[in-house]
Amino acid sequence: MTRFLATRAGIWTGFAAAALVLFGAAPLLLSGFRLGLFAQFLCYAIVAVGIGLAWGRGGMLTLGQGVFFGMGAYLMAMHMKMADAEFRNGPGSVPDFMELAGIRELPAYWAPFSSPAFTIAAILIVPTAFAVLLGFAVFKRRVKGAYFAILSQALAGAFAILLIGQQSMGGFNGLSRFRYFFGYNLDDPVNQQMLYFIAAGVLLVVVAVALQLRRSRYGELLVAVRDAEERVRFLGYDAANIKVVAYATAALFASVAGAIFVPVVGIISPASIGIVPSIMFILGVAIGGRASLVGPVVGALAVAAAQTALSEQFPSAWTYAQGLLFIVVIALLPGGIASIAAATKRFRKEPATAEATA
Amino acid sequence: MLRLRNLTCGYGRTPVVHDVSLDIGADEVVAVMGHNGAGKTTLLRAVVGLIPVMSGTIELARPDGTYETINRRPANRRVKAGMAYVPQGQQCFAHLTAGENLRLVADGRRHGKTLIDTQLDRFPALRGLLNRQAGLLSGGQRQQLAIARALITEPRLLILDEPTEGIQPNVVAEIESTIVDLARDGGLSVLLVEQHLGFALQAAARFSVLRSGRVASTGATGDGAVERVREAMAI
Amino acid sequence: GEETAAAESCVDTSGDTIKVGALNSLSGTMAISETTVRDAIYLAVDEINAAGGVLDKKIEIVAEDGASEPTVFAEKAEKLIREDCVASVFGGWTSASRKAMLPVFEDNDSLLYYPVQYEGLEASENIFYTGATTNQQIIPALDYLAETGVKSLYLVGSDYVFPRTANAIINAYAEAHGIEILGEDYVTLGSTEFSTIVNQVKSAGADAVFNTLNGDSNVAFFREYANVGLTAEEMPVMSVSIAEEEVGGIGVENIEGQLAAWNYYQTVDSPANTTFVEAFKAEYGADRVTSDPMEAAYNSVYLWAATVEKAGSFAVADVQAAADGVSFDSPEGTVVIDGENHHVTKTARIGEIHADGLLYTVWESEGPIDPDPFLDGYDWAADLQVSN
Amino acid sequence: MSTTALTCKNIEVDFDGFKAVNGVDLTLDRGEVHFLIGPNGAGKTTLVDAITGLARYTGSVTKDTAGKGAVELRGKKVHHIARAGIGRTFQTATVFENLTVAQNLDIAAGAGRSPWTLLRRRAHLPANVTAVIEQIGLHEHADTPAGILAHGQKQWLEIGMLLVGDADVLLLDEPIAGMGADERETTGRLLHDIAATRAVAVVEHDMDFMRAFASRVTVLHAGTVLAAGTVDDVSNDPRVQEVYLGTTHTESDMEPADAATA
Amino acid sequence: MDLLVGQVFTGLSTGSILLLAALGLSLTFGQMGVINMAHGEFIMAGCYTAYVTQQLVGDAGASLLIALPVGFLVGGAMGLILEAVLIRHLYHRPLDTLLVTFGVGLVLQQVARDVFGAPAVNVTVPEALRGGVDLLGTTVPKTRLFILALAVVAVTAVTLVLRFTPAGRRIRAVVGNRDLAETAGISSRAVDAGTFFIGSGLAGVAGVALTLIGSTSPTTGQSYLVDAFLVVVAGGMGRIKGAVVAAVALGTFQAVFETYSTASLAKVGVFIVIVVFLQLRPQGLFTLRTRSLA
Ligand SMILES: Nc1ncnc2c1ncn2[C@@H]1O[C@H](COP(=O)(O)OP(=O)(O)OP(=O)(O)O)[C@@H](O)[C@H]1O
Ligand SMILES: Nc1ncnc2c1ncn2[C@@H]1O[C@H](COP(=O)(O)OP(=O)(O)OP(=O)(O)O)[C@@H](O)[C@H]1O
Ligand SMILES: NC(N)=O
Ligand SMILES: [Mg+2]
Ligand SMILES: [Mg+2]
Repeated sequence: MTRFLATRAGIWTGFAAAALVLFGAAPLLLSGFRLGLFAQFLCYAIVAVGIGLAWGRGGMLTLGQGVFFGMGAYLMAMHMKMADAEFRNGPGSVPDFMELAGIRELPAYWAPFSSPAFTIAAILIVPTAFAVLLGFAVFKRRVKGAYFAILSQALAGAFAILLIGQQSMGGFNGLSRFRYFFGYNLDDPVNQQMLYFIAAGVLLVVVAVALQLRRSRYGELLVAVRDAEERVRFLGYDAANIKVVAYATAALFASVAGAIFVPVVGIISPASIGIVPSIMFILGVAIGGRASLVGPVVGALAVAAAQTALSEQFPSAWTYAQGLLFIVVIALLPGGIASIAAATKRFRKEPATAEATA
Repeated sequence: MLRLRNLTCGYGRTPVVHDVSLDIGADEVVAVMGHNGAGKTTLLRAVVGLIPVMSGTIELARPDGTYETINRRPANRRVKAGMAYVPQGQQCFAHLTAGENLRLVADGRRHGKTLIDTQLDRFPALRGLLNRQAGLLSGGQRQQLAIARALITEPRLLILDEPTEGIQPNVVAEIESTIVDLARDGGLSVLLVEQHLGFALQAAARFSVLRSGRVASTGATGDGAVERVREAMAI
Repeated sequence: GEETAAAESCVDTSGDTIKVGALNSLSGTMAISETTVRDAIYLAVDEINAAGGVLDKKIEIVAEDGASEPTVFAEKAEKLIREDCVASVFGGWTSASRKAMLPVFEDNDSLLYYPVQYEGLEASENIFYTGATTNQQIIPALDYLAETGVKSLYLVGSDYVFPRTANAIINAYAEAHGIEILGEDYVTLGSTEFSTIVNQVKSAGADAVFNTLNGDSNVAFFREYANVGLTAEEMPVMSVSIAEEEVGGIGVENIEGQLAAWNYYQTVDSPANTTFVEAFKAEYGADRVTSDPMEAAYNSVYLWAATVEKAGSFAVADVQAAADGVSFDSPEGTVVIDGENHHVTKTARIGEIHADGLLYTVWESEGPIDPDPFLDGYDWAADLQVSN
Repeated sequence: MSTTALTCKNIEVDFDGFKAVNGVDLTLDRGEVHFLIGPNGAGKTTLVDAITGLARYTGSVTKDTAGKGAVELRGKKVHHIARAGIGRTFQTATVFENLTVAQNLDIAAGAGRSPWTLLRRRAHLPANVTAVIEQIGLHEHADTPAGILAHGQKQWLEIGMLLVGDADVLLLDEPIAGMGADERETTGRLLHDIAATRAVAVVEHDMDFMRAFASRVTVLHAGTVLAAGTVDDVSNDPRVQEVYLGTTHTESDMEPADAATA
Repeated sequence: MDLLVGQVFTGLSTGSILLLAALGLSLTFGQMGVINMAHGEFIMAGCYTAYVTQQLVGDAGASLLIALPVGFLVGGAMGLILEAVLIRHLYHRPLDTLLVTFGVGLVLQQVARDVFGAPAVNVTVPEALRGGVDLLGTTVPKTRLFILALAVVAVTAVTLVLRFTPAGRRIRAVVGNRDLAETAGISSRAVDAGTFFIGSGLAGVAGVALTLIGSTSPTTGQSYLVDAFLVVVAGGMGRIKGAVVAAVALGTFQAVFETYSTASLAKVGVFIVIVVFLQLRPQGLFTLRTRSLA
């Protein structure tokens, strides 16, 4: 089975099956509300694919993906707020939340976001560039392991606090109340379904990119850096560059996910991008299996779904269940859900070999 | 001093060493030889308690000469029973100073200071390095430190895994004579794993050759031993 | 949004029960406050059910956890409306959670009853605001301070929307009334490091401090305040987010004599309040206290029930149409819904914290104040006013 | 073709006042297997660390490349020095355990690859990789994960990784540590093959191995060069015997060992 | 001038609070490499220990003195259980401990919520520690002086133990090389458990002390965690000396920055300073280098 999935035909079959589920079954089976929720989960899954690359393959525990997720989300939200303001009060007018905060003049850095093209470019470039800069600063100096983890966690905390202090970015409340997504009315169930399809499509693309990166020479190099960074240096590579690529790719994925998240969910606020949400991103990946390709996707979806189901079922005691879930899965299943298949295979094989040697 | 009976051990569920039996008498030096990957280190790790025994027994002599099975005894308590181990690869406590590396094992022993001094006389190069962090020592310095550390515990059974690796020739000679002297003067048995046939056969009274985790040959050192060992090792 | 195809309401009115949602943070940082609101909602529902229900139907609560996260509030609100088909939802605390839920209620054309004092400047068709808006809490507090001769103020607040808006109003008020603002400091929500700020407050030497800190920060602030030797006599602190619940955690010895501005205290002397406090203690234990947001939440359930009875229907449009003038004889006094802006009339009260941990009214407005969320009635606030 | 590949002049390495290497001059020529010996702590590893950019030093290290002239290496980053053609191994073999032998070599061969090549899959192994797999005797293990290779095989793989990376100065720190007699023999011959076109420096304490394979020997002691020359030159130098070889051992004492390795 | 003296003291005081919160971490994280996200909840447990003790004892002064050792035992016991049940199995997966202990932290918070209620509870400050002392023209709260003193005592004790006692040597040895320590006759099980006990116990002590200045609620503790980790990272893993300098430096920086800017920006400033600082000293202020490649 796993062998088959590694072949070219297997890969195509895998993608086809995933596409069938995402584009065929899900919209048929799920109510509008659940489909929207599923779209939100898909956004988490997109982040997870990036983390799987940076952490699972590259060994960088990126505890601060909320930062990049937040960048993409805020950049998209800025555009949508601008579009709303222009729709209501004409070009150059101030978004509603700024009026409430007593800001009467549109801040200069907001103005370009009335352009959809500029916004999309910013979503793709800003977080990636930031990740490259930060990555160079950290990896060149060989900050790694727990150091890197703690540092990126602090980054998420600092970023959330910074945003809370910016009234022109919505402060603690964040940005919400969007009406249009590139001209499409968000009230319309058809457009909501379109958003879901966008999320699903992007997820497939992102998985394909990750797959290519893993199978390429770069993918081998990344594993080499993870396992013996110093050795790679002595072969003439700049290990920092190799790590930066994975880190920036993960940042890009997170940013795109954030950008889709905003129209799907209808709000972005510092509460969705700080330390705790960042850990949640990681948990999904750990639970799914960091080193495998689809593990992070499955894990992210499973964690989000479990969270929703548990909190609906036991609104006042579900944190226990949630906490225990993390403890049990991570302590008992180091390879995540993805390792169950391997484990059962081993289990089924074992008796036979035991008999043979007995 | 030590009796291994049909010992099988390895990593995870995979056995690496199969069905090995071996005896080391009181005050005897026994050399275990074999190719890279034959399972020598694995065997020693089981004897000192770092990996579990899959089947068979490890029996250690009590001071009164009777044997007890120590299969399940934790590694640190085997040390109290008189075992000392010098692992392969010049291992030391890198974050402690060289002096602390020695004091660590002397702690709680009577005459701890004298024990340390005795070893420093044996390895004079270490004297000037006592305040240097052990992780910064050269490979050979670390290996000398490792042997000194083992000897401080006044073992009845010394287990050495390629002890001369990385050590300069004249100190190798010193170690060789130490082993021989200690065993001859009584009170020390030695289980020695060594790639250098010259060194091993000179220090040891008997040898065993491991091949793919099994005993391929045993015998006394002396005339013709070199040929027998080389023959047993040949694949 | 009336102009688009909102989802059809799925509220089921055929049985002998009617579902409503209770959406409060039961986990996360806001659980501290919001669990008390939930208790009050349950109390009101139980009482109403015991009295026969609404339109002869028993109210059934569907509870959800907002988890102190705006996105979760939005998600759960949508779930309550679309999956559970509740007739209305009670809950929310932070403005962030309200702002997150607002589009959900508007898009699905459903109703939220929001029970906490807030920064105003909002009036949605789909929300009923049963806590105070700024002219029912902050402005009376300023009036009181001005009356007692305060000429200078130092502003301390948590870094989020309510304190910032409140302070904008205070600044405008101060300018119009000749009060000097000597400093304005914000700390991160949950911060417990107040040395610097208290040192600055002390050296500034204002007549009073206006405190819009939220939650745990108050504990650290008041301890530090007392420890550098500042007292209520010397430099009183007027707080707008400290109610009976919080006094216990801060330690009454650190805060005795300080002031607060609310619409309700447990000590309010009215028959309705006596009933409310007794019922609450009977239900949840004699050591529990009642507070303003709890009372507003309790009121909100009664106001909804009364509006439904008046409309003779659970339909959102009918409830909206019937809302104007609906009143409830509440623990704080009579409250009346303003059909225009969906807020309610409220009596402003300045309270002083006493050694028993309760707040006692030292001043109250002459009767209920009409809600003015956009401060249209205050000339000095012209700069703050926004179009809705 | 005995051209100079690497020239070290007056190297000094200072660790907080302690001079681990104290004014060493050394040249490595192509075509020779140059042994670096000396007592424990003499500064051999530190000298290698300095050349490869791991330890700060004063003095100068220049790399000579035919046709390109001399390049100063001091102050360059580790990976730049590696790309200049200086390869080293460590005492404990560090190969990429999760990758196969072929993948290990492919990575080692590709330090200069373009991003575009990197982002694509490897269609087939480069010719120099296949050749080196053959040379280090691992052709049967091309698809074996390096983690399960035997100790000696890992060390050969490590040398192979330097070869495919086009290193023409190889600095090997105790490359036969832990190897059995046959493997030492094989390694020695491998080193001679390699040295035909490259400069190879070997740090070793195994005197039999040195006698069998050294073209030239430099003896370090306390951070300085104590003696240099042929095997016989240094073996007969009384100072070397005193600090290193030991006076208690005569040649005949070593006889059994000789027999074992020869 | 007053303000300046005040700020210098504030820096020291903030630093001492950070240090107290971080000291336990410098053992469990710095020495053992365990990223214990439940450390904040151990601090919280210390806070509630102070609260419960006060309920039982009544007198605030006596209860504080009792609560300090009891808090150590409570925190330590929780650490011991966590180590024995979970962490012990994860030493070879240090980054996973982060996730598992995060789950533990969630559960502990919820337990506190169910046992003590969601609202904060009050721990009364003893009469003797109320008010302030005048120092160079500014008023310094006695509670902060107490915490400063406690931090000094705790740091000194931990340093002396690690440096000069056999137990300290054993801790450092096991941390460095588990197998080697075992074969040198040291029970790494006992040492791990002991180290975790002390580290978690220090969190408990920090919790007791922090009730003097902050609130006691289920989420107390969480707020100290990230800063405490940063102190350990900036100071250099496992270096108590580094943690002291880093804590005081960060505290002072934050206090001074806050005077001229806002508290929120100060947090961001601290992060930037640390990233810049790591450019100069990637392994933290004081590091133990080794020659290994790892
Ligand atoms: N930690 C481990 N996990 C799994 N397998 C291992 C482990 N360590 C060693 N092995 C395998 O066990 C076998 C025996 O290894 P061992 O180290 O005992 O050999 P050795 O005889 O000591 O060799 P050398 O002379 O190289 O030291 C080898 O095939 C090796 O790959
Ligand atoms: N970073 C350092 N700080 C302080 N001293 C060091 C450092 N690195 C090495 N030394 C010391 O420098 C000296 C030279 O060490 P080096 O490792 O170069 O010796 P070597 O010749 O390779 O010895 P061996 O044959 O034992 O491997 C030793 O005394 C060692 O303890
Ligand atoms: N509405 C408030 N207090 O946030
Ligand atoms: Mg071995
Ligand atoms: Mg060396």
